[in-house]
Amino acid sequence: MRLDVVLRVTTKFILAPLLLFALYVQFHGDYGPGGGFQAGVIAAAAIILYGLINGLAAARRIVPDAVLERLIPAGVLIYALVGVAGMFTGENFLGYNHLAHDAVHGQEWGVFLVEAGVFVTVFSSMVGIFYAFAGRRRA
Amino acid sequence: MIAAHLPVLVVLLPLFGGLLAALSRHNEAAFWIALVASIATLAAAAALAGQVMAGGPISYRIGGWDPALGIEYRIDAVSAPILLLVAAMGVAAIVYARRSVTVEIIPERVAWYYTMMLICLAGLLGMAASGDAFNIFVFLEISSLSTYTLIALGRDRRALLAAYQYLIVGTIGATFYVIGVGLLYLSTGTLNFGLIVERLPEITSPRALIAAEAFIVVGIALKLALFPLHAWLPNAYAYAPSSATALLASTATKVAVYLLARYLFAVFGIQRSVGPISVADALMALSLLAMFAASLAAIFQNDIKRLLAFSSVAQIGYITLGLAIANEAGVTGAFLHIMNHALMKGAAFMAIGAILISAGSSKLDELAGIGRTMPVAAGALTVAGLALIGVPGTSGFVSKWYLVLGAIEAGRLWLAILIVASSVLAVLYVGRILEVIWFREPAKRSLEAQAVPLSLLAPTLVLAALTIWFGLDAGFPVELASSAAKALLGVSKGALP
Amino acid sequence: MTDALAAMSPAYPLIVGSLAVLLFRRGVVQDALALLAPLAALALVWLVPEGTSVPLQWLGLQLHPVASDWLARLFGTAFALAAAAGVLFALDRRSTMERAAALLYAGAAMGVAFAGDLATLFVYWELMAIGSTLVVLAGGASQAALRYALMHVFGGILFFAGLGIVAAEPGGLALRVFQAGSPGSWLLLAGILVNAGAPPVSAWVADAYPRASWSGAVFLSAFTTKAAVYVLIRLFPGEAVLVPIGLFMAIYALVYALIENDIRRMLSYSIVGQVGFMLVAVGIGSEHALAAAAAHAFVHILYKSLLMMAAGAILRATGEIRLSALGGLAKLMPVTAAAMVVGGFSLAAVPFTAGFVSKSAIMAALADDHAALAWFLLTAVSAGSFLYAGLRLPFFALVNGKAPDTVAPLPVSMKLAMLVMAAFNLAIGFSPALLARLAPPIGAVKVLSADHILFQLQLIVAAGICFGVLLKLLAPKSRITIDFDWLWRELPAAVLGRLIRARKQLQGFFEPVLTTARSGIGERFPVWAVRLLEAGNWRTGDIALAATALLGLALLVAAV
Amino acid sequence: MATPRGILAIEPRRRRVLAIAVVVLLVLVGVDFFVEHHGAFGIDGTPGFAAWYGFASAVFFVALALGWASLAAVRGGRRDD
Repeated sequence: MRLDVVLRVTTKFILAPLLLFALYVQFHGDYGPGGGFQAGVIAAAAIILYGLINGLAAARRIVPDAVLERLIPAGVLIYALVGVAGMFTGENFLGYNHLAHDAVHGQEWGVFLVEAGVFVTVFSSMVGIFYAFAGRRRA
Repeated sequence: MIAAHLPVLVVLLPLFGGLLAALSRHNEAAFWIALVASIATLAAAAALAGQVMAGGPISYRIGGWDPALGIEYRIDAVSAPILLLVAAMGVAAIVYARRSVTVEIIPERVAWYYTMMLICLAGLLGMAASGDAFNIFVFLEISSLSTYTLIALGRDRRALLAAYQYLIVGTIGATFYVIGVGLLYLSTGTLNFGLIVERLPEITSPRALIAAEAFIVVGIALKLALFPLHAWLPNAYAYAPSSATALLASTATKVAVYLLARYLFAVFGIQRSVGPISVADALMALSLLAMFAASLAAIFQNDIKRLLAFSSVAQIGYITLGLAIANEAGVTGAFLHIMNHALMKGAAFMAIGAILISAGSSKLDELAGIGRTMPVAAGALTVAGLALIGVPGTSGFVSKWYLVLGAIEAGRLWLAILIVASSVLAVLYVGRILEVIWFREPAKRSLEAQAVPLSLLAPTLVLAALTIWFGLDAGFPVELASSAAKALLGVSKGALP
Repeated sequence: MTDALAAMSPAYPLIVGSLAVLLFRRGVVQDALALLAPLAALALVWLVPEGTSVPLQWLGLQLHPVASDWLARLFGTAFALAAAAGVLFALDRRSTMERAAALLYAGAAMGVAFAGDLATLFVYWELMAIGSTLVVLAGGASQAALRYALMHVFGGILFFAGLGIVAAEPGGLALRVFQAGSPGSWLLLAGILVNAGAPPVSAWVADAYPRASWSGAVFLSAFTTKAAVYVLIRLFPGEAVLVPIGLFMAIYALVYALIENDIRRMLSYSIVGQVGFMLVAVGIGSEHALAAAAAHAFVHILYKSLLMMAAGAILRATGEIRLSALGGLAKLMPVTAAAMVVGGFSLAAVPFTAGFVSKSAIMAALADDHAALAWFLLTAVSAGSFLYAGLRLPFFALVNGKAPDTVAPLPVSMKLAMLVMAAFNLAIGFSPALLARLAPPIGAVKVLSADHILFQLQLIVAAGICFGVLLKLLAPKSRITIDFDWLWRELPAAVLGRLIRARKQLQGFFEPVLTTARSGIGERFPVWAVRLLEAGNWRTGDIALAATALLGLALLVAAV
Repeated sequence: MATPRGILAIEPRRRRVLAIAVVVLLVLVGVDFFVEHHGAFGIDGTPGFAAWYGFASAVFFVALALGWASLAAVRGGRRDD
């Protein structure tokens, strides 16, 4: 499909807004529908689309397997570390009240960081699944 | 600061260990991370057990949220021994894994293997630590998913099939469980164990509750391989990598049994009649079936790993029988057997794993006379086998002693006789192994078997030694088990201690 | 200090020694440990104060791991000496497994001697079975080891069943005197008698012991049967049924020993016979008789170890143990020959050997009790014993026949062990007071009196004349004589063969019926039977179906 | 002089040893008459009892053993040796 001009050009136009939209969904998750999970899927969709058009190898150049396999646990690690951070501020695990100057801001920060972790893991998992399926040779 | 957070640390430590091991992507590093994490987990579990024995139940609120809204972790006399057991077996399995994975796992996947072991540990520990029905489901899934991966990493091609079957069956079990939890939430409006128990008396129509019980019990029964829902287990254990088998056989089903005990004793009430029969009677019937049918099946196995797997199904029957007897001695026996069986079956699977690695087979007819060339591994297998029979001087005797005591105290002499009778079947299947490995002229494979490294045998020997030790000096496990039994049978019936 | 000692069973050094042996490589350290363990045990036998140790709580049972009195000390001394001499004798044998097993075996026997309650006794009893099986196994005869193990498992089950029943009696687990009357005590007695080599299972001794290695048989000859005698003295003194059993064993063993060709097999039969003497004395049950039985057990351990050592030395040096293939060894192996003669004479109760002292004690006890039948029979057996142990064995092995050109030289340790044991036999023979100190109640018998010595000399010389006349008839022949082990070695095969033949005949008859049945309903059931047995090969759908069915059943039942 | 056959075919050296043994036994029996006996059953206290009883029982047991050996002999080896 690499030779299909229409697809290639359109894709170039779509990719950037797609990633931007992912960030919007990510950051707007506090106020409207959205959050790390949805944002991760959208961002992954961008990479997957790129891979579909330009081939798996091209996608792998952007997000190599080694990075991917580190990103999956890294996201969970962010989530868990934020929880542990609560413990260091004198709260229980996953307690965010003391992360900022007051409880409301603390919760906001906590959830924001946690969502970032979710984003990373969901994104990398989705791309990973795509790689796994696309990488399969016919037996 | 650490002491206060122990209930959650015991789950977080293996979780972080798993994440770091995955991040490292380096086999050697992953092992050391896994080792450190599992030892730290064991320390945390031991500290928790100490705190609980000294000061009673510990409650921990995740994020500081009230149990009505958030998740509560609750460690009490029932869960503390389970945490200790799982953490200890985790250390043993990981030490054992160091050498066994070099033979059994493709090198690129070794780091993943450690990750999955740790995640599985985290899931199992979470199931025991959490006091929230839905949170338990999450951990159930975490442990199950990692278990499927662990089994599928086995080199035998049949491992994939076994993992796939377990995946489907496990998912059915988890689905049943979560449906049951949903119904429970519907009737009580909460997911917290303590609150559920508090609100149970207010419920006027128990229909939904009975359905919840059916779903939850059958769901858990699938996970703990209660006869006749055990069929996924033999292949899963037989084809998984040795260290995974040792870990799963000694922890996964045990945690499920713990969960069953929790629900039956604290939430639903085990003596309650459902229609014409009581829950306890139904459980007892299935347990007896498991003890006899699975032992019988074990007698006809040729692969020692499968033989031991069938024996596990039978031994789980003993444990659930102890729960079904439902008096203090019986439940003590059940909890004792949870711990003792974990030790002996861990030792047995590790020993046969060592033999499999060295001689290249776990088939009974190919291992004739292996005792001559691998006396240490065969010795550990013998000790574990004797404990499976329940020979005096091994831990298996102590737990069966309490089970028989419980049966007699319940006024059911026939049950005591059946327990002893089923041991005779164990004599047969263990006797087959012993006869072949010690008394036959060495077969070709046996003669070619090479010495196995000490790090492979060390955990095996430790577990075998503990099996003997707890058979001679049963004070410590009996104390743990009897306080668990007292807590379950509880001061206030039907309420969590 | 004394408290700490009171809780130290003399079994511990031996068991610890057994484990320690496993930890060290073959070498000086291991040798030293193996020799030290029985000596430490011997010291403990005498250091542990008399009386019962503080009870230990286990599973709600009151256990007394250590209880010491003169009887325990007597057996403990014998066991420790046998273990020490055995290790010394076997110093040269390259088998760590046998050494560790032998020490474990000796430790278990020691534990039996010092057990203060039935449960402790049983644990050591089973440990003894394990240790001895491993010793047999170390000889390489795995089939014989398996038969031996099964026999002891059988005895252990009988013992355990009896233990379970008597534990419910008022006496609980306390060591006490039983009357063979209730099922519990019968089972207990049967379990002990299996280990004592009583009929109808007496053949296990001669089946297993001769198949051990040249050193293993020395250990085996010392412990199991004597521990059984000890337990009988403790639990069943004066049990009348023991007298006929003991007499039977004495005669049975004599008959087989007279015609046996394999030296160690002959000695194994002789063990059964001598245990028969002890059983008769236990059955008589007077204080004097019990002490005589104990003393005889002690002495028996001394001379039977010595004989087994001599036999082992011959086997090691010539690679041959059949009398018919041996001869003329006296000149080539003087120490071994001397050991064999001293041991054989001691067995045959020639005056001025240890055997004379203890056998006189037994006969005196029988006479005191006016047990005429037992006395006359055992006197006759004594004369017969001299035939095989004092004459036939040394004559055909050491004197008669063509000597081999060369024999492998024996290490000093083996000779030393034989000399030490021979010295013990002679020392007690010349000074019966030594034995009376161990078993005080036999002190009253004046052993070395003129009429006693004269009596025994006449008996021996008369038997010797008989041997001289009938020499040709007693010449060793290679043959196999049917024994009790036919019951478990041939009978099952014969019965099975018969059954298989019968089944084939029946098959011809029933075949048409069966085919019809199989094509009909028979098809379905086996499928399910196989499925239950081969659960691992269920289809996933079947498991799901089973789960759903169970769920449905639960819901249905609940809804009713 | 006809050579004796069968079991009585005694070579000279054995004959000499036997003769010595018989003499020793006779001496012992003789001495037995001058020793105080403590027989418990009557007959066992009589002088020379041990001599004839010992000989008789030795012969008896040899006969018993050989008889049993010819009766219970097993042909061939054992099934599982």
